[in-house]
Amino acid sequence: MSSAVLTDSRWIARGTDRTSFSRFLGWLAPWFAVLALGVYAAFLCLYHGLNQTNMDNRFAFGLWIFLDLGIIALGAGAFFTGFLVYILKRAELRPILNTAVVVGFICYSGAVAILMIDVGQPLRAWFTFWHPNTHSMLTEVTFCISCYLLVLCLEYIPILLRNRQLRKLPSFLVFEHQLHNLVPVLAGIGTFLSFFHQGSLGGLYGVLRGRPFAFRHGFFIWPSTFFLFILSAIATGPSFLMLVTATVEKVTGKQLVPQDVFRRLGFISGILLGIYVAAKSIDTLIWLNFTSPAEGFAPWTYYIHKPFGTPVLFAEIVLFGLLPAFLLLYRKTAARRGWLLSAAALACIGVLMNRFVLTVQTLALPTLPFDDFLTYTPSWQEVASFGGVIAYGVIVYSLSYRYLPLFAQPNGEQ
Amino acid sequence: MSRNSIVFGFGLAVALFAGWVLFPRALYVNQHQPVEFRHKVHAEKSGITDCAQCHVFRDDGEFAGLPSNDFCAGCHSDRIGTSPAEAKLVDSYIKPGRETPWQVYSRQPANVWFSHSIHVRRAGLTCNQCHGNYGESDQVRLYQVNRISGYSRDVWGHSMSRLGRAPGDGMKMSDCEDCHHRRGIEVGCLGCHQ
Amino acid sequence: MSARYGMVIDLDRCTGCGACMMACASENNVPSLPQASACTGLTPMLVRKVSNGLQGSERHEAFIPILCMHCEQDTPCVHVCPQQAVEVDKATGIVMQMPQRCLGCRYCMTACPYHARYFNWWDPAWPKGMEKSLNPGVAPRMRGVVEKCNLCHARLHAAKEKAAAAGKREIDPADYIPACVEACATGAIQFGNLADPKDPIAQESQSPDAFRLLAKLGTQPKIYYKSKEAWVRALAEPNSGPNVEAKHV
Amino acid sequence: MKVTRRDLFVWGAGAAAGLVFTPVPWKLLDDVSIWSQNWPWIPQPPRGPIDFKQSFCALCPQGCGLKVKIAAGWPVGIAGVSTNPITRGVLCPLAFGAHQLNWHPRRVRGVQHKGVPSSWQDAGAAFAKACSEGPVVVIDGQPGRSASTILASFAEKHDGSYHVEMNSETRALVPYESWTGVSAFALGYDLENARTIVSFGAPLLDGWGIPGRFTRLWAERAAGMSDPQLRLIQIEDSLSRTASRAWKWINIRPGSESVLAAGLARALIEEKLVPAHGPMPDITVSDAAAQAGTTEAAIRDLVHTIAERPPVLAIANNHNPEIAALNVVLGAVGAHGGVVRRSKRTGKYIPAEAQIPNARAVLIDSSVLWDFAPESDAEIFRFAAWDGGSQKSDWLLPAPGFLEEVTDVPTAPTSAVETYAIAPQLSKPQFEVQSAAQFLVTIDPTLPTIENVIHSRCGYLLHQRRGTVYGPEVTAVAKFDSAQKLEAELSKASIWIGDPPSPGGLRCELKQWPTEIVSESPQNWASIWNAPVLPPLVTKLYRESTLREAPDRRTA
Repeated sequence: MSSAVLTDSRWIARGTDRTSFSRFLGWLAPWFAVLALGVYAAFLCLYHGLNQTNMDNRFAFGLWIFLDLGIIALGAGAFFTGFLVYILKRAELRPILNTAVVVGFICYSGAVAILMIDVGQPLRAWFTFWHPNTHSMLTEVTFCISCYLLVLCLEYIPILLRNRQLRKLPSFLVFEHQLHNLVPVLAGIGTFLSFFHQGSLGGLYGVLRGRPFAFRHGFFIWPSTFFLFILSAIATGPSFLMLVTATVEKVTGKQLVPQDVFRRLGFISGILLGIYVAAKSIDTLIWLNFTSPAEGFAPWTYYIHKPFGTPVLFAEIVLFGLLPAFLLLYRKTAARRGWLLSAAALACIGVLMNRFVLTVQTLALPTLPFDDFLTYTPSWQEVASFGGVIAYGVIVYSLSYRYLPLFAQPNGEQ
Repeated sequence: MSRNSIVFGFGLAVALFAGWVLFPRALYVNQHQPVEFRHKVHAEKSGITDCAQCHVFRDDGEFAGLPSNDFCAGCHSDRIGTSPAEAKLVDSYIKPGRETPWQVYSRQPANVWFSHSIHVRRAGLTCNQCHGNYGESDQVRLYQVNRISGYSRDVWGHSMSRLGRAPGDGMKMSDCEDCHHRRGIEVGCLGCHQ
Repeated sequence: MSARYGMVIDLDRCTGCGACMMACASENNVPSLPQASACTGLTPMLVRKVSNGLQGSERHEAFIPILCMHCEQDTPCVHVCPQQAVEVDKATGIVMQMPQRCLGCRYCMTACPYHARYFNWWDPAWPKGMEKSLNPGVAPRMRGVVEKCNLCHARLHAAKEKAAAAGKREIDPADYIPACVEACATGAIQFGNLADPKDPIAQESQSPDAFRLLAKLGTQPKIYYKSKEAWVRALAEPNSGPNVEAKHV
Repeated sequence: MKVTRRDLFVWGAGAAAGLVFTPVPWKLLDDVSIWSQNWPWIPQPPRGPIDFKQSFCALCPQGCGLKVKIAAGWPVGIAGVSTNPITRGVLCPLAFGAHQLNWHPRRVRGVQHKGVPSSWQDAGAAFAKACSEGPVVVIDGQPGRSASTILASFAEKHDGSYHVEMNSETRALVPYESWTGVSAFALGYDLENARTIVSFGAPLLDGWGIPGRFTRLWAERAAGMSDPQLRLIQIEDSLSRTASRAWKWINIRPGSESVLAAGLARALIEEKLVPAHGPMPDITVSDAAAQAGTTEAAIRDLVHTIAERPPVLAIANNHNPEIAALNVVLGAVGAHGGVVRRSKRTGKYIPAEAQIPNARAVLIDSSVLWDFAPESDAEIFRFAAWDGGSQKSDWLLPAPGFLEEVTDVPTAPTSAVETYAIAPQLSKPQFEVQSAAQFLVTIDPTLPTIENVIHSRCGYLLHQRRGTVYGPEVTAVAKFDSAQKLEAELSKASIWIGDPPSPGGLRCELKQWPTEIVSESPQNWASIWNAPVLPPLVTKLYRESTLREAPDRRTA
């Protein structure tokens, strides 16, 4: 056992002190349990088919799609911070950069994993690359997400290689250095890809002419949701980074990044959130007054089915949009860590709520006049695999935090 | 030359050999036809010149494919030659009234709908444009079946790289599509699938 | 010349017997699985019961056969499919679903406002030996793919082959009649070529009693309905008609 | 030289790089997808030549004409025969899945004695023994077939009795038997000439009678018309399929059909809408209205609507003398567009549910509905193609399934004309099956075989020189020069149709208004779906959709 600790400690970066190996294991154990259950549930779904879920012919999308859209939105912090640091040269955000990459990597790999369970014939998923339908938003999503996941891996590797032991291998060090010089380029590519798939994830529902609740007009081939998704994602990405970092600081009881980084992130988040709320409001008004009526659907009918009343719409835009934007920008509240973080939390809830409404409420609402309002509760298999992804995230992050210099200044540059 | 590059090259070579030589042998199972049928002999001895003499069309335009045993029995109801192959046909299939379990080289899966009537009668394709000049072959070749997909080797074709194939070598969907594109014939998915 | 196959369904004639659903399932080798429910079953042709929402002697009921509407204009399911498993056939106007290409993402199902697409939640299965009763013209699907009405494509194949055997290019319309149309006891379902002005249904579809479901979506469905009863015609558009008792199918 | 760990890394890198340039990854990717498109456990249809043949459905007495798609010798699809003038290409929903019945898990696959597998020899021996010890009762569900002749003559020869189970359509005609002296099996409805039909809960559009007959008439003369040529007035306690499609639906209290019929008759007479001879019900219009849950005014109103468009025909859903009497008052019995006589037949059958006092054995033909259980402790020999479960039968004997035997198809109940057809066998039996008639012939070789009876019937038809044969072409019987030719033509699933009924061929005397109580009894199976074994595909209609109520299984 002692030897284990010994070896373990030899992997931890010098100068950083980390909790004892046994405590660390104690922290990981429950997460591994959740992950195991998730993996089992996923196996059931792959082996027996999707009859393991509670989805049906009319509720053909469920918890998983919400999960995908949600975590990919939250993961946007990764590309956006990269964009800010490398493209817009906001050096002060550097300390957050590694965390951003890891979080992004977790979110995207998790989403892709879930997608592979969600499709009925994963063995044929590659057809999308061989026989792509260029008109489909989903094609755009598939291409961008898989490419961007690659980018994230490439961004993650240098961090990985900066591990104390791995650095000992000279060739790795060289490789790491090469990759590192590549990172700005990767950031550029990542930004480009992300813009598109964040957008096309929004487009996914925006193009559904047959679902007037989701259908939106837009510019060129992209419905307005395309741009709203990009906005909301980059607006809440930084907030989520704040939350993650703050949580880690709480758990470990260390201050990891200078306070002004938080304030900076909050400011960016606030600005963008403000713009998003404005855009979203205009879009909603256009949709209520023109788009939906033109398709023969009186907008009020969307809100007669509880629990999806107008309060939901209000909450989504005002309570979890306008309010956090204000809190993040107002000098007095922005100066207070507590306010800052709760505002960030509100913003994240807001974006999740937006994704939920778009994915779930859209399917629950009737289209034919003799349809009824549907309800759906995910099966334990769906929930478990959902939990599995979250556990996976926590585990990967914990390991990275313990063994990689997430918050230390990357060396090899000043 | 550095040791590294030698070792690397060695690995490369091993992979290439395994992939191009060993893998195809491992992927396909060889099966013998139940009877050593010889097209050439039938063409010469009984003066059969047209494939459709044995591979007939039914009245409704449906293509019968391989002739059934009562068709063969037209001549081979009893032994008329000395070949062991004929003996086997007569004794173990025709006399007991069992259909000969031929393996069909160009068998397509159940989800494919192919009409010989449309291609032969209307479009005027000749048999060997798709089946090669198999009619002149002197003996039946081995039937190779893919262990994973269960398809006949003829579907992928005999060249593993699918490069420089003879006509009729390869019956994948892309082969049908190529021919259709060359002739500018548009058919949707369900034009050929069912 | 390219056809535009479609239907005109006279709802005043539909007695809701369900023969069309049976004939469809039999023709297309649709399994009937013990686990399947009204939410997870496969019913490419589905007859739904609607009413004018009133009770007692005031109550009126009608039946609406729902199948793929074969939308002509920006067909919702076609442009969403990531790998071209769905397409509108140029020659026939039939919206084709290709299960062997489908990866089962179900995006097309969320796109279809008519809920006319169905997912194979289970592998198909039949009692022992019953596979001998399956229709050779249609390949059974496998679990994890979407299927829907392909307008009895096997029958179109047969008609094509018959024409080719006779050396003809065009099929004889009498040779291509979908199973549901053939099965309808009252002749409520009429099938034909909407592009041919001489075709009876081309005229029927223009009658004042004719309507299409959710026409305002602008997808130009090729399945028309007709009824002399105003409350039935009111079912064409959402919340424009009387309060219709919801039937989740 | 020594192989270092580094060498292994490099070698692996080389191999990995090399593999990319071989077919391995790409071909595997392709083949695995192809595998997923052809999973070996997905059942596949039979491969083989396709053929279309014609026959008739013998699952119920209506005998609808079938066009059967056959692949590699197996029926794979069912459709109607539009050239059949009686069934007109229409089938009930059940028929479209009927070809799957032969593989139904509940198929009777072998002889069973008290649930234990046994053999035909034992069954034969047991039955022969029973015959020698006492009278045998033979019960038939579809009288008039050649098989029925064999069943009846066996019962007769072995001083047993021959009973017949009637479906609800025939029961509705029973009251006329005593008033006209004509068997219910010789009576029918002249629907084609009626202009107003008053249905007392009869599911006219939902499996009543020959599916292709009334539904077609209704579709052509009534559907969607505000002033239809054929007025269908449905008197029923709920909005049934028929009621929802009817020209008028009269919503009444459950079980008040007879009372309302009496009320209508009285109102008709009081309003002088019918000649005042004939019996007069005692009940007053207002009482009838009260009991039926409607008003006197409404009834008087209704009788005017009814009388507006003669000929008028009232149809009961079951044995109901008062509704029959209403027809008498309306003058519909023996009239154009009313209740007509289609054949000379006079004899009455003993109903299946009649008491069986001292029977030693009861033989139940497979045409009898499964849920029929004779009230007798005699030894029961039940022939059945499908095991409905739970019914007591000492011997369960596997009968031919759907299209598995040659049988002839007699006139359907309610038909206005006589018909005769022969249903060819289109499917080879998978098990050792025997019909009751075949079984009896093995017991008593002096009996004629089904083939013989069919021969003689064709001979009789030819001898009569009446009627016409409808097949690919239409030929008068007189045109046939031999019984063989006629039989050959009929064996191609053509149908013989007798001459249309001559009006006034039926005299009816009714002294006073009947007061007999209505007997409740099972319905015909097409309409209420209570057959113990249905084609699996019907789950589409009640479980995979909400179109129908799940069939109520009498048998668990």
